[in-house]
Amino acid sequence: MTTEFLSLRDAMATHVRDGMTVALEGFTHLIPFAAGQELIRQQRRDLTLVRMTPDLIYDQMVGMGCAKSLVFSWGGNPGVGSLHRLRDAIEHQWPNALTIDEHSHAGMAVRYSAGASGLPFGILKGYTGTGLAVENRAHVATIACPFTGENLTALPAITPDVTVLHAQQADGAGNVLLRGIVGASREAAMAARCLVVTVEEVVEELDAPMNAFVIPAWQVHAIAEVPGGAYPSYALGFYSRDNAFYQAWDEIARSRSDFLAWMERHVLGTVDHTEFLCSVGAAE
Amino acid sequence: MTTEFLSLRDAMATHVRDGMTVALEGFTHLIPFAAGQELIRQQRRDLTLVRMTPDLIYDQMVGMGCAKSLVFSWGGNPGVGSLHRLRDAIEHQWPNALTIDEHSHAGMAVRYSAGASGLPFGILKGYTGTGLAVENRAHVATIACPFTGENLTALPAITPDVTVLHAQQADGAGNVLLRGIVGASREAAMAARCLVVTVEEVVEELDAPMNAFVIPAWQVHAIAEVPGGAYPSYALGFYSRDNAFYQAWDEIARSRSDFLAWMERHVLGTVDHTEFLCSVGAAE
Amino acid sequence: MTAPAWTPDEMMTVAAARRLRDGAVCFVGIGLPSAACNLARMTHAPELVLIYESGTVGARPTVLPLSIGDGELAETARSVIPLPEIFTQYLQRGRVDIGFLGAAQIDRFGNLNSTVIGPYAQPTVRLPGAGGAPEIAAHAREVLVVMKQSARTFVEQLDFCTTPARPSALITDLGVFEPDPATRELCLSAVFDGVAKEDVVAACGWPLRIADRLGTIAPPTADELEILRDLQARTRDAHAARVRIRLPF
Amino acid sequence: MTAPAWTPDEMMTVAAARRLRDGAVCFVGIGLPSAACNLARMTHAPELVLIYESGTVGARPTVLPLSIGDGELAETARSVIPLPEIFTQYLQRGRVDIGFLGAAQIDRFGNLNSTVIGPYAQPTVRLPGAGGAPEIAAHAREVLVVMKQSARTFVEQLDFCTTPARPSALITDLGVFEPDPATRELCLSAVFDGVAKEDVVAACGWPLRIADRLGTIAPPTADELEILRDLQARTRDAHAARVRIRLPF
Repeated sequence: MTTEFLSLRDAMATHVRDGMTVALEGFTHLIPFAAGQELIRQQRRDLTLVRMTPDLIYDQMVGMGCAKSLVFSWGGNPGVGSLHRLRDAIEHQWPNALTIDEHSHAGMAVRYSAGASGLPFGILKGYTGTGLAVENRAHVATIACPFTGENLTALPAITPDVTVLHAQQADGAGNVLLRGIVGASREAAMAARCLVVTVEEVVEELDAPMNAFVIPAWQVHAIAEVPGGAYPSYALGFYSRDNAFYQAWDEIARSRSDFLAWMERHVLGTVDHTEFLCSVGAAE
Repeated sequence: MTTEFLSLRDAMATHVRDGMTVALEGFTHLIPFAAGQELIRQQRRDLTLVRMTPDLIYDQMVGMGCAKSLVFSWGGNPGVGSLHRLRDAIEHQWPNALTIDEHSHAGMAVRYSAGASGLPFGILKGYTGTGLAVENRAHVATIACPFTGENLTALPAITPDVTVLHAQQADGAGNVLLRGIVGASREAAMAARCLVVTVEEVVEELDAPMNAFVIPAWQVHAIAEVPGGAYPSYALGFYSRDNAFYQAWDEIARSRSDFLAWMERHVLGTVDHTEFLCSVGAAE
Repeated sequence: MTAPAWTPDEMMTVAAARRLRDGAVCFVGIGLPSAACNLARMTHAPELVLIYESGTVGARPTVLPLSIGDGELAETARSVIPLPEIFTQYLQRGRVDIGFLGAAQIDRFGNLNSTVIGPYAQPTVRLPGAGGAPEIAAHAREVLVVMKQSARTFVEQLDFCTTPARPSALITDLGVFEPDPATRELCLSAVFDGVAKEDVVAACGWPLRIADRLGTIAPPTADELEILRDLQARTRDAHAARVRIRLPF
Repeated sequence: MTAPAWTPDEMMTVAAARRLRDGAVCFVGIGLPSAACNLARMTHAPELVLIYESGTVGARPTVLPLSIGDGELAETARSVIPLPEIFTQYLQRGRVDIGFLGAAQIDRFGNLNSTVIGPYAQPTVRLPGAGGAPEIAAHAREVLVVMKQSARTFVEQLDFCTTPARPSALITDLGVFEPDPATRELCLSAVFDGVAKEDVVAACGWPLRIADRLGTIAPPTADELEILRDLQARTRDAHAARVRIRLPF
């Protein structure tokens, strides 16, 4: 497989289709916002969205009607409060009903790791006595250790149709470097049938120490160079998390009308991520 | 827990006792030879030795009668041929009978990972149709996926009483840096009840990039500074693998008498690793 | 009587920080737990090891992170590892001494709800959910809970049990609860300086039992207050600044 | 007839190398597989991706490693990752195109023994064992086997089945075997230039079937031979040198 270098628009249009299971991963750091907003522009529908922390990007995608289902483990605005659009979808089915497949962080990590390992399920100690085990019987089972008899929890693997990551660098061959907090990004990448990566920059040679987190080119279906592509989350070494924006989002997303107006103006009303960044005053 | 900085002799005498399950890990790279040879000098007995690749160090320990049992997945002299002492123990019970618990590399990796994760077992696709599954029933079981019904193989966790690693650096607080090929060293370290590390050097500040393999001090029971401690394997950035010595070992270990004479002269006849290195002509 | 020179939130943070012994390995949630852990690290427990679930081990932030994975955490950490290893090799393996949790509801045994108010399928309020909490409670050697007290959130019956927990202490904005050794029910063991036990009882939704020897928690020292307020001020400043990205084209 | 200007080992290595298409992801064993893969990389397949089980992904060694984890592999690799990930995230996940194996015994279907000669509990010869072979055979999309041929090692019945395998080709020092599409039995499909099929039959412990249209493998080209011999010479020199460690005290 040869990695294709595409525009963000083409990368999303080529690889993400209505009805797919899609994971835009990145734990707080390197969240692929530009890719998610491009999916909103392309009006994708009926997606099963997978992320440990839906964060603002899935709040936007859910609020704009891209998702029919959500697989997640913590759905808040970190350090701020609720994700109002996610709440509205679950509490009032607006703009549409949303099925949820809910886990703990440890559970999501196990599910991604199982998918990345080519196993149908993974195991952990946990879930005993939790409401999750009661409410999510389709995705939580008990399994006994064949050696000790101890009961453990089994969870089914996640294997997204497409995983989208944002990373600091790619080289011309398509090798990708992630640096800093990686969350479960590597597992989400290896679990996926198709991997698309947006990067801050394409360089001659990766600035990668020997044991760095490098995804080899032959695992990467497409790369799009999108500077600022993780904003308002961050890309270590490039820009910081816009914590002020995360705080401001609470007001923006609180009402349906304010949310729609903001999305119209800054996402649907811009042609690409550079215009988006200028439009929200995040570019200089 | 505070990391103790000890001489190699004291580190081994304090933490490794007869009858224990001990893993001296390091896959080709960073094999803790000095520690193993110190255990020979201290005449440890009845150890259950765990290593993916027994390599020359367990050939020496088995040949000197330290082990009652061996857990492993590939017992040759890489690129050269047999481990003659290991063969002699299995084929002729010399110097004593040796129980074996044998796996594939993938199986050992799963067993260490399970131990490192606090799980009683781990799973993989494999072993089906292999003689290992037939001959090692105590440590190989079949388990069905509760979601798909697919049969997988379950293997029990390994949790050594003591894992010994060799690493490039420790800092004064006891944090340890491994660089280069790490094999299953980190999993063996996290699986162990007690972790002892020999290092090439103790430094003020680790030369560690952000996502380096660092074992935090509070996981490390004891550190001994032993320059050349991985010889005749290697420590990337310090010295290369002595492939000529690995080739020479084939002749040294072929007969019991030559082996014993060599061990008498170079290991039992030296007080520490520095003397050993001088004695085999590996120091300058 | 003059108003105290500190807020209940500050007292709660200080009381929580004091329970952290130096050298302990702490699994830190965002918000008040993070403030308490860093206050402890900056006062009596300089060698406190902070693990954030994002993958930062041994973080020493100078400002409090807003999210669990701010760059500040990565840049000051001893190492930054994949999140799955945090949950398997550190937490589940039993390498964490203290887990620090909050929640939207708590019951008299310390079980926690951070998932929904109302029925799960049709919630009146959808809360963020579990995050790391269930496994932190299951695997840390000791669990501390910090929660502002109210009869609405300290309940007879949880709407949903996100996290079965048996905390060694519950620190509220009024005092400290500890489990009865026999029944494991949380009982009021100490009140903050200036708080009447009747106020604590009134702000608890279950019939609160009170320890025979009710203690009083000393007010924040000048040092504690100054360090906490400096930390909070630095944090506010850091998070107020908008980010500007220099685009290459 | 003059003696050929190459050895059977060289011919075997060249024939194996030719089967590796550029860009394929190869899980490489030590010894002849490693020589063949690197020869391919240095000739017709510059973008061949070599994965060694030690954790080196995309290694481009200039000399052949003696062990599976020589420093040369780490220093020339695209990345160096923990060994468990090699076996889970790469091999078991199905990311490997070609697995390359050798063994001490092979049967007519390609099953391999690298564990014992004689009974497992009381072997006459204890061999190194499985290493990565069983899972390479199970998970790589295609398996190649290279083994010197002899009636003693190409057997009716394995002493021990280390690795159930169905190779797409078996390359020996005499020719190439490929599976019958219906029965999966390995049949002689081609001989090396100058080898008589009777010699191949004589050096096989099972009644060898021969393909209807028996091919002939072209001898090594001057290029192939020169590059292989240079590689082997560099390798011999590199491994002959003893290591001296400069002690700090």
